[in-house]
Amino acid sequence: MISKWIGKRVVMGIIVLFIVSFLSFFIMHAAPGDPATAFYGGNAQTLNAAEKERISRVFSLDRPVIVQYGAWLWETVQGNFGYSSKEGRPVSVILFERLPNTLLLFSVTMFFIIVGSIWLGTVAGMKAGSMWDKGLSTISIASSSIPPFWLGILFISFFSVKLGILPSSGTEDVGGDGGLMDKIRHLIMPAAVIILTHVGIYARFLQESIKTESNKYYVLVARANGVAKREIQKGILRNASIPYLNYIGMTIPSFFGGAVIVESLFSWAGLGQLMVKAVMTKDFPLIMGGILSIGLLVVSSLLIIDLVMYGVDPKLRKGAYSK
Amino acid sequence: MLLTVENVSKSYRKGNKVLRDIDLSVGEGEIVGLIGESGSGKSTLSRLIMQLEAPETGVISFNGTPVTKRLRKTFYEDCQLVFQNASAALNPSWTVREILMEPLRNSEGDRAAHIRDMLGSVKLTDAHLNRRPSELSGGERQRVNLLRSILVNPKLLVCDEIVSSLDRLIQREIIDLLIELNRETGMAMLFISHDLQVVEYICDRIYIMKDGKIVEESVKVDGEFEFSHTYSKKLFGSMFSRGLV
Amino acid sequence: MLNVDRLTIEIDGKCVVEESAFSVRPGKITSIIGESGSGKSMTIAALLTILPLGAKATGHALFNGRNLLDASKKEMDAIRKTHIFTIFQDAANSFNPSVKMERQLYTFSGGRRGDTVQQFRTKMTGLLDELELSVDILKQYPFELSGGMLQRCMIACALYVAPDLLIADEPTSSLDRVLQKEFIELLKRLNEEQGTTILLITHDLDVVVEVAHEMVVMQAGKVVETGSVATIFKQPGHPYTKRLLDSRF
Amino acid sequence: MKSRKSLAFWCVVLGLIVAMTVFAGLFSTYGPNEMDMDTIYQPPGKGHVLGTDHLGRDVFSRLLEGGKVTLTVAGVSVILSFIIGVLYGGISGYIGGAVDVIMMRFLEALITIPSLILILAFQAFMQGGMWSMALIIGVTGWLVTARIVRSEFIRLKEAEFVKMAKMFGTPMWKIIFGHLLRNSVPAIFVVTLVNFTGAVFIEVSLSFLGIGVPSAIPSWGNMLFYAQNDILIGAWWIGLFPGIMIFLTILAINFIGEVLKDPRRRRLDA
Amino acid sequence: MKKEENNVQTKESRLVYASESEFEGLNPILEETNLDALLFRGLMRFDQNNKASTDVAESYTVSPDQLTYTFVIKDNIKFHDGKLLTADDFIFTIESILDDKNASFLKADFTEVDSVTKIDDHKLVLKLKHPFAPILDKLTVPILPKHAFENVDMRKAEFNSHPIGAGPYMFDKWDRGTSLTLKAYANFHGTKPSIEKVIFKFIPDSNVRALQLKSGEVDMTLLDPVQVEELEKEKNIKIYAIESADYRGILFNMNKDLWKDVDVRRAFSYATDRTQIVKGILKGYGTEAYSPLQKHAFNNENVEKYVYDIKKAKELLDGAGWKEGQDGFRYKNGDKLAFTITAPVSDTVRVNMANYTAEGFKKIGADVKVDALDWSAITIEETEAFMVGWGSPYDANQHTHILFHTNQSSLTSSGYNFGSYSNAKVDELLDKGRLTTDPEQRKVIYMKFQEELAKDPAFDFIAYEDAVYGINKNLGGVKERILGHHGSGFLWNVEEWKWNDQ
Ligand SMILES: Nc1ncnc2c1ncn2[C@@H]1O[C@H](COP(=O)(O)OP(=O)(O)OP(=O)(O)O)[C@@H](O)[C@H]1O
Ligand SMILES: Nc1ncnc2c1ncn2[C@@H]1O[C@H](COP(=O)(O)OP(=O)(O)OP(=O)(O)O)[C@@H](O)[C@H]1O
Ligand SMILES: [Mg+2]
Ligand SMILES: [Mg+2]
Ligand code: NI
Repeated sequence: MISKWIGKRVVMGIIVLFIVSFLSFFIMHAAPGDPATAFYGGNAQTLNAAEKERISRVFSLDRPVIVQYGAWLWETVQGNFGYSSKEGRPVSVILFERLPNTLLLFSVTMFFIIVGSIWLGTVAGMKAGSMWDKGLSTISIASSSIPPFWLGILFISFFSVKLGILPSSGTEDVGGDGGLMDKIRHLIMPAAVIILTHVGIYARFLQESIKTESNKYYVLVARANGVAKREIQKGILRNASIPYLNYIGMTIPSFFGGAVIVESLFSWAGLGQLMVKAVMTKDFPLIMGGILSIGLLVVSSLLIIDLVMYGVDPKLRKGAYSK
Repeated sequence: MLLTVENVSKSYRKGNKVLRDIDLSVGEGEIVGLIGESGSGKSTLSRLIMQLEAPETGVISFNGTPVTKRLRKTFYEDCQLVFQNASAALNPSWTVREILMEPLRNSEGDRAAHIRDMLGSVKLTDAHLNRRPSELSGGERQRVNLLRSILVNPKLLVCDEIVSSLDRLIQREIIDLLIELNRETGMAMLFISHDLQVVEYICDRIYIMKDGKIVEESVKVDGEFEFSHTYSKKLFGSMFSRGLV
Repeated sequence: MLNVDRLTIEIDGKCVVEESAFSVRPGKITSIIGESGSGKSMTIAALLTILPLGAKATGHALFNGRNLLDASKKEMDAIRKTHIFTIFQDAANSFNPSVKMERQLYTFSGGRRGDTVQQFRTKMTGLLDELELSVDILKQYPFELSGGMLQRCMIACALYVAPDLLIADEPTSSLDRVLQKEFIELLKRLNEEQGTTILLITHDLDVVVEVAHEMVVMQAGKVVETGSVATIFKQPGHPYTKRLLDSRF
Repeated sequence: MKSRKSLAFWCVVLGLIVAMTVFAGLFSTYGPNEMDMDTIYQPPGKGHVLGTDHLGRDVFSRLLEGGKVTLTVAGVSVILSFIIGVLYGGISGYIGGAVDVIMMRFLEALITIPSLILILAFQAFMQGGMWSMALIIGVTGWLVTARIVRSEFIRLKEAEFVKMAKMFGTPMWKIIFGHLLRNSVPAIFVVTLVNFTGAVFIEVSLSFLGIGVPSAIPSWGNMLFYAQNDILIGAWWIGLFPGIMIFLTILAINFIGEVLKDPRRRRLDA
Repeated sequence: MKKEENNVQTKESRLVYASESEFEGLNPILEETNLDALLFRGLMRFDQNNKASTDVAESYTVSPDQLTYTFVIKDNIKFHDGKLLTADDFIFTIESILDDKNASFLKADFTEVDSVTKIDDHKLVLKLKHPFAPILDKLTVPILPKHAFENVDMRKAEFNSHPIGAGPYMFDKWDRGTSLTLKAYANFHGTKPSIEKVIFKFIPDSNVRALQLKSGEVDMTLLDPVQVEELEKEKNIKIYAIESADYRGILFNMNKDLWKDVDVRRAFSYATDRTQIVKGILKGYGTEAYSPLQKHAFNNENVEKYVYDIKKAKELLDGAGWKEGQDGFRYKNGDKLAFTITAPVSDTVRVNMANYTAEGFKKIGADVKVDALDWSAITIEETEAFMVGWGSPYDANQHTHILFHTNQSSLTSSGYNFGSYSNAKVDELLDKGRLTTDPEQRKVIYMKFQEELAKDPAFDFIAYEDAVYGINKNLGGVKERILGHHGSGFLWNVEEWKWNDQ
C-alpha cells in the first residue's frame, strides 16, 4: 500500500521535474542568438573544446527543437549541466558548492518556523478568545506584510552597523577557523529574517485549523460526554495538522523563492544568491542548472511532506480520498 | 401516458448497477410516488428522466415519443425537476426576481406581471423578489424553487425529496400547495421521497424501490395502499403506529 | 431528577431561550418537541454547559439537587463523566475521523468509568454483538463506517455506561425509517430494562407518540406546554401544539 | 461590526496610497528626477518634506512617483494574471475530463517552481522596462488564480442551479458568466488580492536586487535598492519611507483580504 | 575566553582587504589585478614617486644609442616554490607576452623589443628596435617562473589559479566567490613582510565593504566619497584620501552614428556640469577632468576644458542639425537625440555620475537613459556610451596609446580602444611619443596630443576621483603616492606594513 503510494508520488515528482526541465530549456531557447553565443555570450572563445563539441552536438540547429531537448535532457540527467559561462567551471560543481548552504538555511529556518508556529498556533488556537488568540492574527498579518529584505536592512543597520555584534554578510568569517560558532553568527540574521516574516502566517494557519477543528461536532460530542481534555486536544491537533502540513507543502515553492532575496541581501552563498548572480551575469548554463536543482529541492521536500502526511492522515492510508 | 420509462438501467462503475430494468409511468394529472431507502437509486432515476445523464439501456418517452437530444428543448418546456436541496438549486448571487426570470427568458408577454401573479400561489409576496436566497428561510427557499419550475406551466413535475429536510409544519404547507396545484392545473407529478407518511398522504399510486429495482407498484384504494412484497411490508411496517390519533 | 426553571439563554445579547421551565422525572422518557430553531439544542447545551462562545445561560437547572448552571468546571466534568451520556443527531460527525474506533469508543465508555482496555474490550464485544455490529469495526476508522453503524456505536457506549440520564438530541433524523424504528426500540429497551431516564429531543411527533411518557413543547425559545403525552394529545392546550398535531399526515 | 470598521479603515488607507500615487503630479513638489548637487542627503524638514537622496532628489516626490510605478506594475500584472488564470482555470474546469487532467498536471508542475525563480530566469533575457516587468510577473502569476477558478467551476458546474439552468435552456455563455463566474467572484477576488500583494512583493524584490525596473525609473524597490548605500551614511529617511509605503500597502490589502475571506461575508456559503 | 585569545592572535598577523571585484585568473600577463604587487616582482619597480628603480635587477646599463639595455639580476632570488629566478625566467616572460597565442594585454608595451639574450643565469641583454623611453617602466612587469609552464598552454595553466612569483607574499588559498588568501614569503629578497596573511575578500557592494570596515570585519577598503564623512567619525578608522590619476568619463562609441559628428560629442561635453559632480557625487574628493594626462608632468593646461556651458552646447547641436521638437527633445531627420549610458551597477559612483549627467543632458534636449548592469553583462563595444574609468600615474604612453590609437580598437586587437576611436593626428602623435626618448621632446608631443584629443574628444571627461581608502587605524607603514586606476597601487609596499598594536 505505502510503496504503491510512494511510487505514485515519485512518478508525480518526476513528471513535475520533467516539465520544469522543459521550461528551463524553453527559456534558454527563447534567449536570442544561436545556443553557443546565447549560453556563453562574449566568453564563447574561451570555451574548452569538449564543451564546444557538446554544444554543437546537442544544440545543432538543423535538428528539430524537440530532438535538441531530448539530447539536452539526456546529458542533463547524466549530471552534465555544461560549464558556467562566467567562471568556466562545470555547473554541477558550482551547484554542489552552494547546496550545503542552501540546505542549512532552509532546514534551520524550516525547523524554527515549524516549531515556532506549532507552539504559537497551538497556544493561540486552544485558548479561544484569549489575548494570544486575538493578538496572533493581527501580528501574523503584520509580520507577513513586511518585505523580508527591508527587515533585513533594518537588522543590518541595527545589529551590524549600530551594535556591531553580528556580521552583515557571508557564510563564514574569511580566514576564520570555520567553526560552528562562526557559522551560527552568520546564520542568525538571515535565518531570523526568514523566520520572523514567516512564522506568523504558519502559526496563524495552524491556529485557524485548530479553531475550525475545535468547532467540529465530534469535539462537542466528546466534551459533552466527559472525555478528558488532553485526549480531546490531542485529537484536535492531529486533525488540524493535516491542513497545516498541506499548507506547508503548498508554500514551499514560494519559500524557496523568498530565500533568494534573503540570500542575496546577506551574501549567503546559497543557490538563491547564485541564481541572482547568474541572472545578472546572464550565465545561462548556470541559470538552467539552478532552476533544475531548485526544482529538485522543492520536489524532494514535497515528497518528505507527503510522507509525513501519509503517516498522519488515515484517510490517505485507507485511500478514502479517491472516491 | 405522459411519461414512460421502459427497461432503464444505469451503472457508474462496472458491474455495479445502480438501476436495473426500471419500468415506470406517469399518467396525465396523476401524482405518482417513488419510495425507497437511501441509496436505492431514486435520485439517479430522476436525473435520467430529466436527461441530465444518459441511461445505459432503455427508453424514456414523453407523450409517447422517446426523448432524444433534439427533442430535449421541447421536453424541458413540459417537464420540470425540483431538487431536494433548495439552497443548492438557487444561484446564491442572484435575487429572487432574477432567479424567477431565468426560465422565462424566451416567453413573450409581461414576464414581471406573470411572476407577480404566480407569487401569490406559493404564498410569497413582492417583497421577497428583491432578496437573495440567503435572506430567505428554508421553506421560502423551497417555495421559490418550486415556483420557478411551475412558472413555465409544465405538464409534469418531478419532485426529488423536496420536503425531506423541512419542518413538519412547512412540509405540510408545501404538500398542500402541491395538491392544490394538481387540482387546479392538472399538473402531473412524480413525487420522490423516503418519507412514507408524506407519500401516503399525497400520492394516488406508488412505486417502491430497493437496490435499484422497482419491487412493487401499488394503487391507493380507500386511502390505503396494499402490499405484497416483503420489503414493502417491512418498510411500511416500520411506520410508527398512529397511536393516540 | 432534572428540574429546569426560568432558564434563559442569550447569545451575543440575543435571547434564544426565554424563561423556560420543565422537569424530567426519573425512570421516564421525556421528549422535547419544537420546530427548527426553537432552542431545543441550546437548552441541552446549557444543561451540559457546552454553550458556544458568547452564549450565557441564567436560571436554574437542578440535577439531583445540584444546579448545573453554576457548577464549577471540575464538578461539571465529573457530572458529565459519571451521570449523563449524550447522543447527538449527527452520528457521522460525532467521531474524530483520524482516530481508530477502539480508542474513541474506549474514551466514551470504558475510559469514563476507569475500566482497563482489556475489560472494555470484553464488555464492548458483547454489546456490539447484541447490536449486530462486527468486532472488526474497532480496528477501523469512522469514515469507513456508515452513519447507521456509527449511531449504533454511540448507543453501545450508552448501554455500556448505563448513565443516570441519557440525553438524545434528534438521534433519528439522519437515519432512514427502518433504522429509526430500530433505534427507538433500543431506547425503549434501555428505559425498560435498565430504568434509564431519557431526555429525547425531536421534531417528529410520531416518535414522541411512540416512546415518550411526557413531553415539552417549545416554540421560538419558549416552553409553551408540558405534560404527559397522552393528555396533551387528547387536549392540546396551546394553539401552537394544536397546529403541530394538525400538521401530521 | 468590528470587521466592517476595519474593512473601511484599510480601504481608506489603500485608497489614499493609490490616490496619492496616481495623482503624484498634484502632490509632489519637485520633479521625481530633479537633481540638485547642493542639497544632497538633506534630512526631512523644510523644503523637502521627506528629505533628499544621494543625488539631491526629493524623496517625497520620488516616493509618489515610485508608488505609481510599483502599483502600475503590480496592477497590470494582476490584470494579466487574472485574465490568464480565469481562462485557463475556466477552460480546465468547464471542459473537465482528460483536458482537465492534463491541464492540471501542467499547472501543478508550474506551481512547484518558485515563481520568483521563473521570473528571474525570464529577466535574464527580457530585462527591460516597466512593462516587460509587468508582463513577466503577470505571465508567471496566474497559477493560483487558475487553480481556484477551476475548483470553483467544477464545484459550481455540478451545482443544482446550473443543472436547472440547463433545463431552462439558458445559453452557455449566460451559464458561464451568470452562474459560474459570478459565483466565483468572491474567491477570485480574494486570490486576486493575494496576487496583488505578491506582485508588489516581486516588483520590489527584483528592483531591490537591481534586476527589476531600470534604475532610472523610481520605484519603491529601486529606492530601497539605492537606499542600502545610505544606511551607513545615516540617511535613514531614504530607505525608511519606501519601506513603510510597501508595508502599509501590503498590510492594507492583507487586512482587506482577511475581512473578505471571512466566510460570514461570503454569500456563497450561506 | 578561548575565543577572545583566538581573535587577538589572528588580528595580529592578518590583513583583510575588501576588494570590489574578483578576478578570473592571477596570471599577471593575462589579467591585471591588485595582487600583482604582492605576488610578483619585476626587474624594475615603481618607487614612492612612481619612478622605476631596480628590484630584481641588481643594476643595469644603457647603451648610448639607447637601444641596448644590459641587466644584472640579483643572484639570491627564489620563487615561492624555492626555484631560483634566472635570466631564463625573464626571457620566458617577455616571449610569452609577445606570443600571440597568449593574447596578452601587455603585448603593445613590448612591441619595441627586438631581442632578449641571456649572457649567463644572472645577466641578460635587451635590445630595442627603436629608442623607447618607457621601457624601464614596462620592465616592472612581473617575472613568471618558466618551469611552471612547461608543456602547458598558458591560458589553461594551473598557474593561473595557483600562481608562483617572487613577491613578498605567496599564494595560500582561493575560495572562489568569497576570498583569496596570501601568506608571507619568508625568503623574500626585500623587506620581510611583517603581516603574516593578506586576505582579499570579494565584496562587490561598496556599502557592504564600508559596513565591514566599520565593524572591523575587514581592515581596509576603497570607499565611496559619500561614505567618508560618516566613517571619519569612527575611532578605529583612518582615512587616506590619495590623489590619483584615475578619471571618469563617458566613452562615445564611435560605431554609433550619432557620435560620428564631432560637434555632437563636443556639445555633450559642454553640457556636463563637472563642478557639481565633484561637489555632490565626489564630495570634493576629486577634480574636474579635461585630459587623460592631467595628473602627469606632461599635462597641457591650455586645451579646451569644456567648462559647463549649456548655451554653447545648444548652439553646437543646432549647428549639427539637431532641432528642438514639440516635446522638448531634439530631432534630426525624424531621429530623436537619444542614447543610453551604460554603467557597472556595483560602482555606485559611476552610476550616480551617469544618472546625473543623463538628467543634465535633458536640458539640451537629449533623451538619455542609464543602464546599470553587472560587469559581466556589459560588452562595452556594444554600448552606445559607457561610463569609463582609466588613468595611469606612470609614463605618458600608459593608458593613452592603448585607449586612443586606431590600432588598439578592441574589435580588432587586444587593445582597450572600446569605442573604436580613430583620429589620424592622434595616432601619429601617440606613435611618435612612444618612440621619442628626449623628455622635452616627448612633452611637446604629448601636449600636442592632448590638444588634438580635446578637439576631437573620445570621451566626455568628467572628473578625476581621489582614491579614498579607509584603513584600520592600527595599520602602520602605509606610504602614499599618486595612485592609478581604481586606486590601484595602494598596496605597493605592503611588505612594510605592520600592526601598531602588536
Ligand atoms: N455520480 C455518481 N457516481 C457514482 N455513484 C453514484 C453517483 N450518483 C449516485 N451514485 C450511487 O448510486 C446509488 C444511488 O444513489 P441515489 O442518489 O440515486 O440514491 P437515492 O435513492 O436518491 O438516495 P437518497 O435517499 O439518499 O437521496 C448510490 O449507491 C450512490 O452511491
Ligand atoms: N453558535 C450560535 N451563535 C448564534 N446563534 C445561534 C448559535 N447556535 C444556535 N443559534 C441560534 O439559537 C437558536 C436556537 O437554536 P437551536 O440549535 O437550539 O435550535 P433547535 O431547536 O435545536 O433547532 P433544530 O431542530 O434545527 O436543531 C436559533 O435561532 C439559532 O439561530
Ligand atoms: Mg436522493
Ligand atoms: Mg438542534
Ligand atoms: Ni577598470
